[in-house]
Amino acid sequence: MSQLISRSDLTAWINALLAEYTVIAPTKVDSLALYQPVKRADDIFMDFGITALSPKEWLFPPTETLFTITTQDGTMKLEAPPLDGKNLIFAIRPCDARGFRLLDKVFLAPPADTHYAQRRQNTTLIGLACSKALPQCFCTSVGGAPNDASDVDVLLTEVEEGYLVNIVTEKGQAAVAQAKLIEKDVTPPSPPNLKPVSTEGIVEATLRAYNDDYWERLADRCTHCNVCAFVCPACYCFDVRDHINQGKTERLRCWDSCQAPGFTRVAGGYTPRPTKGARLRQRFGHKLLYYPQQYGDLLCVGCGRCIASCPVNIDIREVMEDLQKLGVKSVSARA
Amino acid sequence: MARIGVFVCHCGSNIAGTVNIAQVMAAAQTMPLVTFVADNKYSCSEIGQTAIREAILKQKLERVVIAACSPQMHEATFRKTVAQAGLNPYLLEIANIREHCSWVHSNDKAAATKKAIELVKMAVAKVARHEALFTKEIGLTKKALVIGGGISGIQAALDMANAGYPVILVEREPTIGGRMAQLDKTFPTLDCSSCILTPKMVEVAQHPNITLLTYAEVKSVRGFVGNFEVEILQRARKVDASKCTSCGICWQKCPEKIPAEFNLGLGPRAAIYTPFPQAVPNIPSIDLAHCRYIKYQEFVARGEEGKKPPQCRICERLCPPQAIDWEQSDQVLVEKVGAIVVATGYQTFDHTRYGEFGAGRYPDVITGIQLERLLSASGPTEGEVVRPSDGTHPKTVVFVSCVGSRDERMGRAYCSNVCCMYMAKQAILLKEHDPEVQSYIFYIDIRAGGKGYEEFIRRAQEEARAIYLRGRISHIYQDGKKLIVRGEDSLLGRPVEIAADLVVLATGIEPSAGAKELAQSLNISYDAHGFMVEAHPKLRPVESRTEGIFLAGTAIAPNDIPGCVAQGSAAAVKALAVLSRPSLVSDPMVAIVDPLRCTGCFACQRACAFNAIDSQVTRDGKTIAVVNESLCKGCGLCVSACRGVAMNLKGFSQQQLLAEVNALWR
Amino acid sequence: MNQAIRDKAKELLASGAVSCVIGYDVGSDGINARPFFAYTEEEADGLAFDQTCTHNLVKYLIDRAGKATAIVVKPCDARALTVLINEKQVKREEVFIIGAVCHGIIESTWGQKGSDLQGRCQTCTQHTPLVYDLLVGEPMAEPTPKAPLDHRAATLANMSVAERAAFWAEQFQRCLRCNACRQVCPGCYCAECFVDQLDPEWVGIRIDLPEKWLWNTIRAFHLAGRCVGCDECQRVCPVNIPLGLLNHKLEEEVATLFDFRPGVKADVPAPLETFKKDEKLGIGE
Amino acid sequence: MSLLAPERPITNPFLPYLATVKGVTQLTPDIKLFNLELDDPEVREGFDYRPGQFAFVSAFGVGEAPFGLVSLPHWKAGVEFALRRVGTVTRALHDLEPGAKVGVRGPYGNYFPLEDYRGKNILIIGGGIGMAPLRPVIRTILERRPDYGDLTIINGARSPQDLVFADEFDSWATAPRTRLELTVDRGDDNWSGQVALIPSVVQELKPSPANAVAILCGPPIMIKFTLARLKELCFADAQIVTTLEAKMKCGMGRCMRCNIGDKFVCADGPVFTFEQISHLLEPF
Amino acid sequence: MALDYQPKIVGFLCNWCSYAGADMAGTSRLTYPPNIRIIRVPCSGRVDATLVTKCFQQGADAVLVAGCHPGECHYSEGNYHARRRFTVLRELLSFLGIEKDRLRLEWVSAAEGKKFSQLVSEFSAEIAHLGPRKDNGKAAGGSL
Repeated sequence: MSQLISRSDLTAWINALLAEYTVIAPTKVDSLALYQPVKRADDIFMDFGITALSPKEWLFPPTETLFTITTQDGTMKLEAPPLDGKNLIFAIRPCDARGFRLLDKVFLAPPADTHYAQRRQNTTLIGLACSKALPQCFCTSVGGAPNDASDVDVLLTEVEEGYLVNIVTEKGQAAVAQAKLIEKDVTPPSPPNLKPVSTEGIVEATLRAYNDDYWERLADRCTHCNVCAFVCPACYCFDVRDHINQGKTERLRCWDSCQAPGFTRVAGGYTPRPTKGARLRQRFGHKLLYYPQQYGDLLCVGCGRCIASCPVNIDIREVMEDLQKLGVKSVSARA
Repeated sequence: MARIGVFVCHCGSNIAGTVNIAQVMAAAQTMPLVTFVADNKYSCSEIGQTAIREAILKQKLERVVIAACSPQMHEATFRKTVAQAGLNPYLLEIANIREHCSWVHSNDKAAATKKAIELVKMAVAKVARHEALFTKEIGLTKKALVIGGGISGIQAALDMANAGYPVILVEREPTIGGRMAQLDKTFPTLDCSSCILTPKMVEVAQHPNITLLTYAEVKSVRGFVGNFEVEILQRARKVDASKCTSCGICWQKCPEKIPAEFNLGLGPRAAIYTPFPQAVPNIPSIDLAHCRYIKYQEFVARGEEGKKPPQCRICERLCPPQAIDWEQSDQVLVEKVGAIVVATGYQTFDHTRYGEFGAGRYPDVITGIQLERLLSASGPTEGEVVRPSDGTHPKTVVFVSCVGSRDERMGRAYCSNVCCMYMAKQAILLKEHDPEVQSYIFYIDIRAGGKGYEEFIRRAQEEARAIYLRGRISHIYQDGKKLIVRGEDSLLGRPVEIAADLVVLATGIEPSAGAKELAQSLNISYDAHGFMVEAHPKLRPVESRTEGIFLAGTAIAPNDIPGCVAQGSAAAVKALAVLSRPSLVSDPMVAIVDPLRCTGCFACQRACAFNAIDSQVTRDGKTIAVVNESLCKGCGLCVSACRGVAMNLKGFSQQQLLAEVNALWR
Repeated sequence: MNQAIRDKAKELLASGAVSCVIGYDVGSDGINARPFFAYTEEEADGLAFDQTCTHNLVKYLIDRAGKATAIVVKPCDARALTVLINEKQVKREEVFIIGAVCHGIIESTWGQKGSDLQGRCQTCTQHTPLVYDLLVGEPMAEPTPKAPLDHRAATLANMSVAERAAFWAEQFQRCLRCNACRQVCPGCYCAECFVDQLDPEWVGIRIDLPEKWLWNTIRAFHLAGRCVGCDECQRVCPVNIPLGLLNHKLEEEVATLFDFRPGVKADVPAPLETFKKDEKLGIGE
Repeated sequence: MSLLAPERPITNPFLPYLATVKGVTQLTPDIKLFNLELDDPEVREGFDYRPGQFAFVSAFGVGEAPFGLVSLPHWKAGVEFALRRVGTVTRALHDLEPGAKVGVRGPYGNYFPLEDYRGKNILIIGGGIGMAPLRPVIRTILERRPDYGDLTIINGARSPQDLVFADEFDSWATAPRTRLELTVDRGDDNWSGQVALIPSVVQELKPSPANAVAILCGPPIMIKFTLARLKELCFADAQIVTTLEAKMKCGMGRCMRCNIGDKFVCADGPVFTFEQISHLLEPF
Repeated sequence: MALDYQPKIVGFLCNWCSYAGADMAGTSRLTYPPNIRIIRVPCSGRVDATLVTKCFQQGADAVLVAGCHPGECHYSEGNYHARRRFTVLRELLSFLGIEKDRLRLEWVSAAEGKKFSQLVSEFSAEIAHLGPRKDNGKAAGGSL
């Protein structure tokens, strides 16, 4: 027996959730699907393949005030802003949810990042299993699955009668408290088939390729547009700087990209990663080597956003394939 | 690097009467990096300056803001003040709380105080980003160039030469003397023009400090004050000046006769000629466009069929010292000078543009300058005034004023300044030449503002019995031997018609041909008519906006002889003030390139009006911009042109201006 | 066409006339073209040109300064190349230009083939590049200019100021400040973009509307009189901000005010690098 | 999910300790030594660190940047940093006067394993501001002089005025079994010492690799050529230690700026032997 | 429109003409509203678009750029460049939702103290009439 919610009950449930949570759900903005806070269940756009951006911004916002700096009567005070309120990300794809698992390892490792940790704690993830695969999808090759429930609090799977509701965690249990669920014997649809990509030995292959000219060749066409980093659910490069405006001074953490030319430039002008190739190596090195060495997993969830949005078609699947071949034979035609 | 001191000036009650000084001081105390705040009754007074100096030393101030009157008043004063206390004079910023605040907001003291606080805040933010700047000493060439050998240029050249400085005088024509040499007498004294001019011309020629280059033109000027490099084109005379004795055989025997420019076509000259007998230098030149031998050579060079023109070469054969030199060619001379006086003079308006005056069809409609030549004893008629058409003596002469002056139709809104006076002079001279002559002078207004000028007009009316008619001429046409002049007497409000023997058009003054092009190569500005623009019409009337280049005479605007001479002397003094300095001091507020940011797109170079951007190749082979600090005037146009903020302007840097903007909101 | 490009590329590489040919090959979706750098004759066989070759490749030439390079350009790209040559970022003598006659580029996304021409191509008046060393494809008659450059501009022009402000606030709000627009823009080649500069710090670090607004405004301004309308910025924007609209608006302004089209003539200053004394522009009068 | 439910309130790892500028000493025309006192007495007492470690210093309103700690905690005389005025943060810090508030976040990173070097001959090579983080190394060795073998210090800078810690040179040079070699790229009228680049001084001096450790810090170009000279003298990569400088935004191995390959300067370093990193360093 | 609305205007004045013109207004005691904050620049051509746009971003209600009359630029050409630059910038800002009237380029000579005071008075009134900015680019309370 499975638990099921009908389409109309789903709407009612979401409207009930809105009283308790800030509900962040896919919406249609111009021609894009984006996760945005919604006011009504009707604002939600369910017919999305994948959103243009991952929902990572709701746990790791593009701009985060780490603390404000105020001076009163000659005394300086540093205060972090309160992060109250409960968030619920609705219809998060399993791959995007997996992105949070990868971010957790970074931001929750001691010393835990308070901002991320508080948001994480206050956020419930309602997953939505994928019923079809897009050409860029390859989650199954990097440890995920279209119907993977392991990183969400509740997983919804669309069926003819409505949505199967798989409650995974206590948080999920709390979220479905107000949902009208019915017990029914429904066979879950089989997940779509994805073309597998080999990741075998990729960590070693990437290490081997460290000083290979492969990176410069690959970088020939790379424009360092940073799009890959900004759409990625798992990228987390950031910058920290102060900002003064209207008398308010605050220390901010903002998204950044390792592809930006000045990313590593130190005061005085020296840049340790001066070439496009060195920066591209950093990107793939981080995903396929450094992060795995630090935390175990590949820093990729297989959502394929970087593949679809790369203006010059740098395809991480091709890169992995090339790296595996490197040392075996020269790979250059594709780079 | 911080420690900013703020000094708020009361300026008696000028500021303190409107702005609450105590509030401004209290606010300044809280501004970032401000470590000391004080007020002064009068900051510019010796007591005030001493207080500032003492505070700098005692408080170890590193930057100073003085909230007082406009920087245009006392920035220079206070720079000296802080320098005396050992600070770099450029680590000072003035907050203008008088002209821009207390004086204009005296009706709202609270708002004025608030504004004064913000102005101080902006100045504090700016001064925090000031950098110490240093002037540089630059050597100079102690030699002057005068362009134009008319009376203005002659005067300037002589004054500088007499002061002991070498001068190069460049004149386009084969002789110096300019327009004044064409005149018969000068108003209002009726001195003989050449009698007073010729000695000066000779003095130029003989002066040990003057290098005279006639038949020569300035082709290009590069460099900057103290260090100009000039290219001068010396046109070939085809006569060896070192051999020529000015005996005159050549021009007497030359078979080719052409209307003489100097006499405005009223008489002939030869193809080898000097413009007039007193020419300086008195070396003839061969007019290549008309010389028969040159034409022959060209014919042969073209290889055309047909009858060959005669070879001529009479001058060559007859020249006693064998001075004719066919091989002589144009030469480009390069000279270094420290200052330049531009005195390129004028030409007269082309009256043929006036259809109603016959558009040049009537030979007896002549210009004022043509009449000068007829009046001149050394002119084509040896001083006999005759009609060009039939050689008879005119009895009724009509003068028409403002031909090409004060006439917007012709694009000449300005007054040519001298016409009223020379018409009066010519009426007097005509009467002297022939008591039967009756002059009619059509005028719009009589402009006679000079010393003795009004009396001179009176003399024309009373002694020479010239009849002044106020009004414009509508039409001139030939009727038999007479020229019928139709106009209106606007005082009586009725039409006038005069049957004249001779009509004299008082053609207006316009800049010499080529003046615009010269101004462009000198990088000095000129107005819509081509007159050179003064650095300031009142206070810097003989300086161009380019340092080291000075102006004199009718190149600036129509002027009479005393005015031109005065300007020539004035320009000379200004030039001497440059030349007499041991060295020049550069303004440190110039542009500077950040070589790491420059991509070498050279938008700065395209924008720069002073050729101050050069290129240089960096160690890694990149071609980037570099500022020639000597040429840079500090306008900052290049800074705005630079998208990548590689270009900056010392003293008004992007950081400084941005700090001011941000201070308004931070 | 493909063969002509490949033959020339091989010839140039074989003779050593160039060390690299920058063109297009087929991307990982098997549908859409992507930029391709051929260094060997063998690699040159991968070169191809079709109606998915949307990328403006000329920016790659800046990195190849000092190295002789051949490049495949569409007519719009050729104009961008002229801009770069005028601005001394590329030396004409270092580039062999393979000009491709262009029938317009198809609007398509990765993994999907589109069918309609891109908006910019619908108003394009140039099928044949204005500058090339070798022309590939059959030259064809140039269509008459179709105004306006961007039909969206008229819609905006008809809005009230407040509506326009709201429109752009909504668009810019999505901006991630990823700078992709800049990275692909052939006109953006500053060593250190003003937005990245810490001193002076023009734009704060916040990824907030005021910063996004300033960034997008100044970037558009910096391209005024220089942008050839290749729309790469708009194509790569991950959140679909209609950046081309801003550029086309300024393109039209510059054409109207100064009678200037960027990249048409060599050796002319951009309109904001020069002036005419007597022009009447409706400001400061 | 234990990570999500911490037992005690976690403190914001980006929050610096407030500190007061106690002293500012101009070391060279563009380097100032800052002496800071941490405001909270408890924090001050507990702020422990070793030679080689670094901390972030905040100029509030501008930002923070990492700098090597150049003092030693047992001096109980405040926390010291030598800062060269080169970027926005250091410019703002240079503008500060005693009494001003700054932030200190740290200490971070590993340190020179001076315990392991006991009994060894130590060669210390510092160029310009690169000498700053080596000061606590030198001072530690001098404080425990009998524990170590010969100490050779090569300190170089662009010009005589650019040599940092000049007022300590006498005490270094006069210590037992210690040799101080000062060198500059360009001398001036008052300079009677060597005018040579550091690599040439090393070449000249020919230090023996036997039972030795070489510690170097300086600009990349100096490191590159000095390394080459040391290798010619048969120093093994494992015998050569350096402390690296990199742009950093966190100090916790997260911002992905300081890593060189898989080595994080902030977390795995800043002290490395060349054995650990030589395969990752292109500039060297 | 609230009468107490006080617009904030930033004025970039060239040192040679307009700044001196503003001084002249002061010397002549010609009053004008206290809304303008004057920044001295060497030339109107020095004022780059980024600075002006930055003013708007920071919350300026209007920006005045003033320089020498055409043909009278101390540096001969700077104001011509400014004329082109701000014509284009004004079009761009208008397209983005900032009224054209909020950016003015004016020629004020050193002698035109009266013109300057009238200009500021009129401009302030005009901007006060327009009311607060409607776009969201300005940082002042810029909505997120």
